[in-house]
Amino acid sequence: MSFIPHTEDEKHQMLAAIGVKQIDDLFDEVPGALKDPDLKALPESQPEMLVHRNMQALAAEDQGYINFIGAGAYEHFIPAAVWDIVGRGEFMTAYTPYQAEASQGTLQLIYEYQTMMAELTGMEVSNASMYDGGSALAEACLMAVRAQRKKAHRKILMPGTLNPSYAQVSKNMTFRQKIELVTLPWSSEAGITDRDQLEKIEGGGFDALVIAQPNFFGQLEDVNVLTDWAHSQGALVIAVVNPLSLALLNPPGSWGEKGADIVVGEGQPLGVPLSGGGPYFGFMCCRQSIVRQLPGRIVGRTKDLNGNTGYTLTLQAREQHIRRSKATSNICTNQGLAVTAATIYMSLMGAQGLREVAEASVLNTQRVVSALDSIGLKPRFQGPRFHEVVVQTPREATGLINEAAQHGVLAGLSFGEPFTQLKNDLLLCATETKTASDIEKLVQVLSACI
Amino acid sequence: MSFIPHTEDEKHQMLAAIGVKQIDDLFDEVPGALKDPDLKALPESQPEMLVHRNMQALAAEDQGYINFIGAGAYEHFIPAAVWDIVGRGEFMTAYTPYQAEASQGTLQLIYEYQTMMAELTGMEVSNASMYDGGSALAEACLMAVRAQRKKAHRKILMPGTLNPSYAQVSKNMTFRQKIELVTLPWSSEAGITDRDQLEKIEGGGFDALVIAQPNFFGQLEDVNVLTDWAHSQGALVIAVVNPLSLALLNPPGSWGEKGADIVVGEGQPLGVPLSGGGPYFGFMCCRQSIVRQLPGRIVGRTKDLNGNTGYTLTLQAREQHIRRSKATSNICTNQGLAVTAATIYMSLMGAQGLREVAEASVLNTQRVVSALDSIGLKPRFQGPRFHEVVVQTPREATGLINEAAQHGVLAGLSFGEPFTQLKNDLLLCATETKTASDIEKLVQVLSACI
Amino acid sequence: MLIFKKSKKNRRAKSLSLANHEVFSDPRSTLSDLIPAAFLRSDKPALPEVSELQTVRHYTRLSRKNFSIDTNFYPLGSCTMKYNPRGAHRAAMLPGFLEHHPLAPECASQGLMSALYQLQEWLGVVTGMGAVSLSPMAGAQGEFAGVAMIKAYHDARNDTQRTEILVPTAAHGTNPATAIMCGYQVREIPVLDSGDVDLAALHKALGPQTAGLMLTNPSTCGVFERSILEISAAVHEAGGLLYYDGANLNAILGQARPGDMGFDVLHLNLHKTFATPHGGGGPGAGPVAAGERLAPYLPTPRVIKHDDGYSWQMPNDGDPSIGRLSAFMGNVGVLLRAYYYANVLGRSGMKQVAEYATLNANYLMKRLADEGFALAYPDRRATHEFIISFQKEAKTLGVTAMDFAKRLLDFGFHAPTTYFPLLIPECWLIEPTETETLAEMDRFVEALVTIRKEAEEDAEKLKTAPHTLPVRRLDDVRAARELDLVYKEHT
Amino acid sequence: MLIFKKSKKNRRAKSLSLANHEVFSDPRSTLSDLIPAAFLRSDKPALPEVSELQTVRHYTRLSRKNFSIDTNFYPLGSCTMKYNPRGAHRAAMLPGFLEHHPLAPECASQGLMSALYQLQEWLGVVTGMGAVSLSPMAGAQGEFAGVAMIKAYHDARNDTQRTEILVPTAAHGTNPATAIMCGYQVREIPVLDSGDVDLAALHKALGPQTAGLMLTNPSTCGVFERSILEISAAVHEAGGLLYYDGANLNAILGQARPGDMGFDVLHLNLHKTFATPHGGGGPGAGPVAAGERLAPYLPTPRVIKHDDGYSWQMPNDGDPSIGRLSAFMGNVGVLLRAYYYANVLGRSGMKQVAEYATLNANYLMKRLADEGFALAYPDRRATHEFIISFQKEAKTLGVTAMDFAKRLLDFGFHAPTTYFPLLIPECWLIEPTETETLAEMDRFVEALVTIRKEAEEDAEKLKTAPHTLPVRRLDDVRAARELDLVYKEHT
Ligand SMILES: Cc1ncc(COP(=O)(O)O)c(C=O)c1O
Ligand SMILES: Cc1ncc(COP(=O)(O)O)c(C=O)c1O
Repeated sequence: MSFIPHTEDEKHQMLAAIGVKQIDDLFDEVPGALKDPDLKALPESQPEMLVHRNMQALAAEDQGYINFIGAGAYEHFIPAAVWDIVGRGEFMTAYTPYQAEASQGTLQLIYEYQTMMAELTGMEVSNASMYDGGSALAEACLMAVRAQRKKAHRKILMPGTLNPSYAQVSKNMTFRQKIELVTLPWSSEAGITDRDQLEKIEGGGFDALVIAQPNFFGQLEDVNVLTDWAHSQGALVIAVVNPLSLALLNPPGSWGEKGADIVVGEGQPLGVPLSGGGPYFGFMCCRQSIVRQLPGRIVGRTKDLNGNTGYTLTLQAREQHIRRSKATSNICTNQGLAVTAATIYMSLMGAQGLREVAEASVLNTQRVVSALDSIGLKPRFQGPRFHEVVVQTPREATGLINEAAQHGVLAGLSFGEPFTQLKNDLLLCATETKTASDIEKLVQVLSACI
Repeated sequence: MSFIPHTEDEKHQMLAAIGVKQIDDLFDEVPGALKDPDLKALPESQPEMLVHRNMQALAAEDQGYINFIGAGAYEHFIPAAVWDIVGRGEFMTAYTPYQAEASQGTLQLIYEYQTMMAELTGMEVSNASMYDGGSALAEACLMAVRAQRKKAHRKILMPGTLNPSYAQVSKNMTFRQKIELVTLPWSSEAGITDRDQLEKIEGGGFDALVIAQPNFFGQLEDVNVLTDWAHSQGALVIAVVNPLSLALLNPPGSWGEKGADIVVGEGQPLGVPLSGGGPYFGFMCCRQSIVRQLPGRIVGRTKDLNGNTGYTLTLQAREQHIRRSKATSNICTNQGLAVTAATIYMSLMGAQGLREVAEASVLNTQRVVSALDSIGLKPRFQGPRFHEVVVQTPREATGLINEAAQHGVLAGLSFGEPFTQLKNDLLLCATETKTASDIEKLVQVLSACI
Repeated sequence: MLIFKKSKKNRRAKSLSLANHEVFSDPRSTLSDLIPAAFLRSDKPALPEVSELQTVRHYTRLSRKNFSIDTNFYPLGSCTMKYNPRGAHRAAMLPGFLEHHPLAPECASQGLMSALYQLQEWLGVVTGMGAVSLSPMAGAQGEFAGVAMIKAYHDARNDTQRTEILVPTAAHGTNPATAIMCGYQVREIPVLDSGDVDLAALHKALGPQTAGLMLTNPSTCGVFERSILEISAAVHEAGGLLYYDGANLNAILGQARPGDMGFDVLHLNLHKTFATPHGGGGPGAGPVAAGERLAPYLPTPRVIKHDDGYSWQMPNDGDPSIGRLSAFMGNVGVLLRAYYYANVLGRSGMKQVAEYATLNANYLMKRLADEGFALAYPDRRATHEFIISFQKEAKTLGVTAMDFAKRLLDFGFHAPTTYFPLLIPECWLIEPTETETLAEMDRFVEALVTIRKEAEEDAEKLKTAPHTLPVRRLDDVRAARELDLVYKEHT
Repeated sequence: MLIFKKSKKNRRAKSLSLANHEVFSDPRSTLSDLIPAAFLRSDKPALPEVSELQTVRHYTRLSRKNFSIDTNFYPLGSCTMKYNPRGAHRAAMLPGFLEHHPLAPECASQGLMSALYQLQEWLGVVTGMGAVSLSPMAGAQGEFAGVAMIKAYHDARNDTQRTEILVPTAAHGTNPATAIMCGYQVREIPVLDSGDVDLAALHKALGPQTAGLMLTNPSTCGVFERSILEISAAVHEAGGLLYYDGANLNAILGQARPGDMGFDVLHLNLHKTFATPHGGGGPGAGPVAAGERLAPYLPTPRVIKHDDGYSWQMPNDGDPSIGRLSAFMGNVGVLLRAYYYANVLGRSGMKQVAEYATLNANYLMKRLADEGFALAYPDRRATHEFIISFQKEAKTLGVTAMDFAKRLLDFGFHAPTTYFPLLIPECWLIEPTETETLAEMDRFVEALVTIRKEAEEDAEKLKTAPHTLPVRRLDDVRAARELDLVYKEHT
């Protein structure tokens, strides 16, 4: 009866009104063979006090590390105002805004979010979110093939410098539709896509080129050249970007001559806590000309009966609840509350605030580079980078990381497939949250463990 | 400029509208000698990120102890819903509800609170709160003297078993009005007021008798006898109670033949966190016949222009902003937000929920008694008690407590003035939050330290 | 007013400024040393330039324009808008969870992983399935996982002729859309007037081309699929597999299990059945559970228990798993809320969820029927939800189900799901959930009776509703025709 | 609807039930063994019996009936309704602070005590005072402490003829009420038409019976007391001491210090100047600061710093301290918010508070004057607030300051303080605070202009306002006459 309000009296009153004796009678259409399943392995009911205490203990178990891992999820300071407002019942406990007139709060917020994301990425339109950065990229691949219509080759070029999880998700979500993802070679000196190898694949035959900026190593790709080359091949350009980086870096809408066509990425750096991996949100922006191929919810501004401005879900003919098997995607529930957080975060920070966070992260990561250099650990790649760096160590990285954790430091990520040649390397990230003494601690722990 | 929205442009626009050159010109009525004070010792401005991190460190420094201290402030479990709602901007950032029509949320809540407190205490009316339990008692003494009008003797009997801080506050807040507080003797065997000594003071000559239930030692006083005796002497009865205990114990309104006249106490146990000592709230209830002597805000139900129900501050002619030097008290700002928490807490818990918390606390304290008995530490007083107990130890208690703290246990409170005869004793409390293993830890630490 | 209209050039929340961050005072490196100008952006994105108070006030006020469970009865069919415990929110927002990096080494993740493992186990028990993966982020991604697993199973057996997924006509749109995303064709199976699937049509449709059937039970018609055992036998007979869309699990939680019905794989919508907040659109969590045959194909990552703790099962090239569907570990914060909920409910609480959700729906159905509203399936029990139709009112009074819905908003109730399932004209799908009181439902009935009287006396009042909300009826056609998706006037 | 009307016998939030608490399963002791029946209550108090959702929905909806800083411009004079930083709230609600027992031994309290000590020091600096006690819980308790200290000082010198406290006629009600509570008589000093205290009258009033003077500066008339140095010299000359009511400190924070003006003791309202939330009535915090003469009398507890940490200064019998005024350490949660605020602002931020509060008030005053509203002190600078009077409108149009105030609510603005100070007829005391924007103030002026036009054209509209709030104008007379303070129908 944990959250059930009924008193015994009310129950009887209701059963009488219905005309049955007991609740079980209401299940008389369920075949008897199915009834009374064995649920012994379920737990006993516990009051809030005990459950909270137990979860406190679990949370505490994993707490207290100084974190230098990035790799797609980034520790940033989140002003208190963000989640205080996100946690308001009116935002948190509303459903998807199907009844627009009773959902103007969420709808206007999403319209503002779409505007902010369009601004950040330099694109014309944005949807209301995808599940995460990885699945947004997969959807972008599907979208690019749709956008090429009759001309589609069902082939997409993926950079070898892409986050391998993103590559896996993209493959797992597209191959059944007979779409081929081709991995581009990268320069093992520069840690970026190898421009010289592009010639070999020239002559078209693919629908889109994916460009990750910064790439998985934290290095900056030559996005202008790549964009123009892809467009010259009749392909679309799908940008995968860290939205925070766009406070500093050239936005995809301005890459090369014509800019990227679709932009996706992980929205987590914009005010969403690490939270063990989610809920985050994927963002997805594109040119207006292909907006009808965009998956997910989209909010539009319109007028009400009195001619006043209001907001509503629009272009629903793209979506599964209207178009069913012809929809642009099967997505229904998205990551709305994380978008709420991101919108409030961007409003609080403004362009200048985001820029400072991005810049402090770049500089902090450079401090890590310099500090590790002093104990003989060198970056694997030169060239400009954002706020991550690949550092070479004399030891197999997985073991090193586990040992460092014993000393209270999460010393970055080790590389697995397809980067086995980097098995001694660490992928490190130092955001604006790291102090000089945090970095000192990292150096001290690593120098003890290597 | 931390929270100031002005841009430089706006500042200049405003200065021009006013007709001055610079902000400093607006201070031209301030004598020059006062200007530019030396503020070197103030800190430098810091961003939210750093201040939060520093305060996290301070909070963590004092964290992680298992607490067995009570003595007027009690650790209870507070359901998450309470402070989630209390923290809503509409409750938290409103002022005293002077504009009733724009404050119906706060006003109706206070009316509900007054009703709940009247129910709990068995009294007819309640105010909207005082600062805390101690100052509420002081105000009750002043009120009793006012209520006695011409007959007043300006003398109040205080039990010797009262929380000594309450006794101090009462004295400190009343003696300048020439009110005498007389301390009653208590039985050093029973730890309650010594009924046999009452005869000696018979014959009237005092305005009120204060009765603390449970008393400072956690013991239950013979409230019916005391109440009837006081009334027989023409005195009023001021009850000082733990509101949580009233889910179990006979409410002051039912003490003796006629019940207490004024009831005060510390509201903290009703959903307010320990928070180092505040903000808590004092509650104050009384008979309707003396409501015009009650200090503090009071909310009444009334009608609006359309005949609909609404709520408003009432009987304001008692208050300082109307009556100035003739007011019942100087109190203005009270402890509204803590009252908001208490109201939501009582609504969530209901009488049954409160009863369970109270009962679990009584039983848990008894577990402490039994467990300590097993290592030879005996309670000083027999007789029924609520959720606190005085335990005798072979060692000076202050040192014992400090040593126990080194082992992560806050092993109760030591006694100072006026209870120097109890200097080896501990005042211990185990609320519903304590588990068997917490109590085991207490026993283990104490047995190691004594 | 849009936040952009409150902007002023160079305004900002100064207390968030990092201009004095120690890192900026290190003379050894500046941004321009590290990143050449060619990579940098030349303009400043036109984000809002507002103070902290402006942001707080703007979004606080915006929030007040929403209906929500915390403020309104919200009987949105198929969405299970029950109370979202505040305790779950607090527990999931504990700093130790919030600060947890998803790629932290396992040795620094045992607390979190033990909660997730426990949840996996419990979801397996309550669905009657052997194995669970928590990673899908919502129902639709769970569906994708499940159908992909079915495909992987057939493919592994080289049974490649199976190109068709069957779905009932009443199915939720995500079902056919998912089948297509997995490379299947969709064949629709009609639903009888009784609300049950047309068994004859099903038998006819089944064949060697059948990869599987997707079914919701109770169905989206708000009735229990009585022939479920026959259906599953027939599909299995034909070599197909059965997918259970768990959106309606609230109706049978602890009472009957999809695994026992013969389903091979399913998803749960934890944001429905396990009371995690829907957040104005999301996030959700759509764990998939599978029986023996499909368990090896479950998506990763999953938590595995060893003697000495927990570890992540990660996708490997040789594995039969369909691999990962998102970059990390799923919507962990949502999963933690569900874990909290499962702990508070326990076995007995879960059973009661279905009992009282069903009691409420049947009571409300009876009351509305007594008041003369037309039930779609008058001879059937309601499950946790039921359908009424305004076809009569639409014909005789010219007011549609949508008009009724919009007017209902004026009474402070969120409207039920309208026009779904599509096969019932002018319908409402009504789901009160178990956390609403008798009194609230009685008030709902009263409101509907009042509105119908209004419809009879002054139909315009409904057609132009709502009247008391922040906006009047919105022009959806205009929204789609004169696309305005991004505010531009401020740049 | 009252929460009690939503009650149903035996309903409750079951997830909070402790019925299975381990302690109840211990057969060795039951309640009846421990507490005889005579001590127990026989009835059950009629608290609400509602579900968790009912509580959450009820109070969430109630909250929405309030105006607040987070939702509305709230220019309530003398109350400094500026933005209350959410960061301060989060920091003060850190578990380590919330779980801290006030009587924890000092060795387990050093973190908290270091914050409090720091705050004591900073408040001393910014007020120009030597010593600070944080314990008073609001302004009025600070006043009590201060006047009690004055009394203690005179008493200690056996200067017992001093029986009078002087307060200006414009003073806040707490000033005279406090003096009485401390056993003094009150003598009022008139205020000149210029807004300054009548120096001649003051001189006349001063004498050997003078214990002290209580003064607010800037005064409650919204102007700076220009003769403050003469005043303090005169009072000191007469052997009296000066109390500074810090309610208006926001106007001069970091610009001028009460200590330098000659005040001997003061309180700060941290819930005003230091931006801690006012909570619909409280809590506040009213630290007292004292100069050399009065420092020994400060109330306890205070934090003292030693070489090896912090300790509490507790009241002892022999001490000159006026002792404790509450059972514990003051409103620590409020103090922590103020500590946060002081840290974020720093020296420069504190100075800017006064600068921009003053800029906003003078701008708004100028705009209103230009629009033809009557200023109480047209020849004076506004401080952080200023007064306008509707005397003209009341005479010519029959609409009072209260009517204007109620109508203003319909425009989404909280009304300024009305009818205070009492000596200015039909007045508003307007305090915009430094955290409001130019645009917000311009909208406020626009609204007032519109309302005055309404007053000219249709006075009834004002007299029956508000029109758009949850209730219409409330009957205060009825409230006081037909006292209804407690709901009884439910029992
Ligand atoms: C029957 C049914 N199936 C599937 C879904 C899709 O679930 P989700 O929105 O979590 O992706 C829904 C959601 O409304 C549903 O009602
Ligand atoms: C001038 C003045 N003095 C004193 C006070 C009393 O302060 P508090 O309400 O904090 O007790 C106030 C509060 O409004 C005030 O404005």
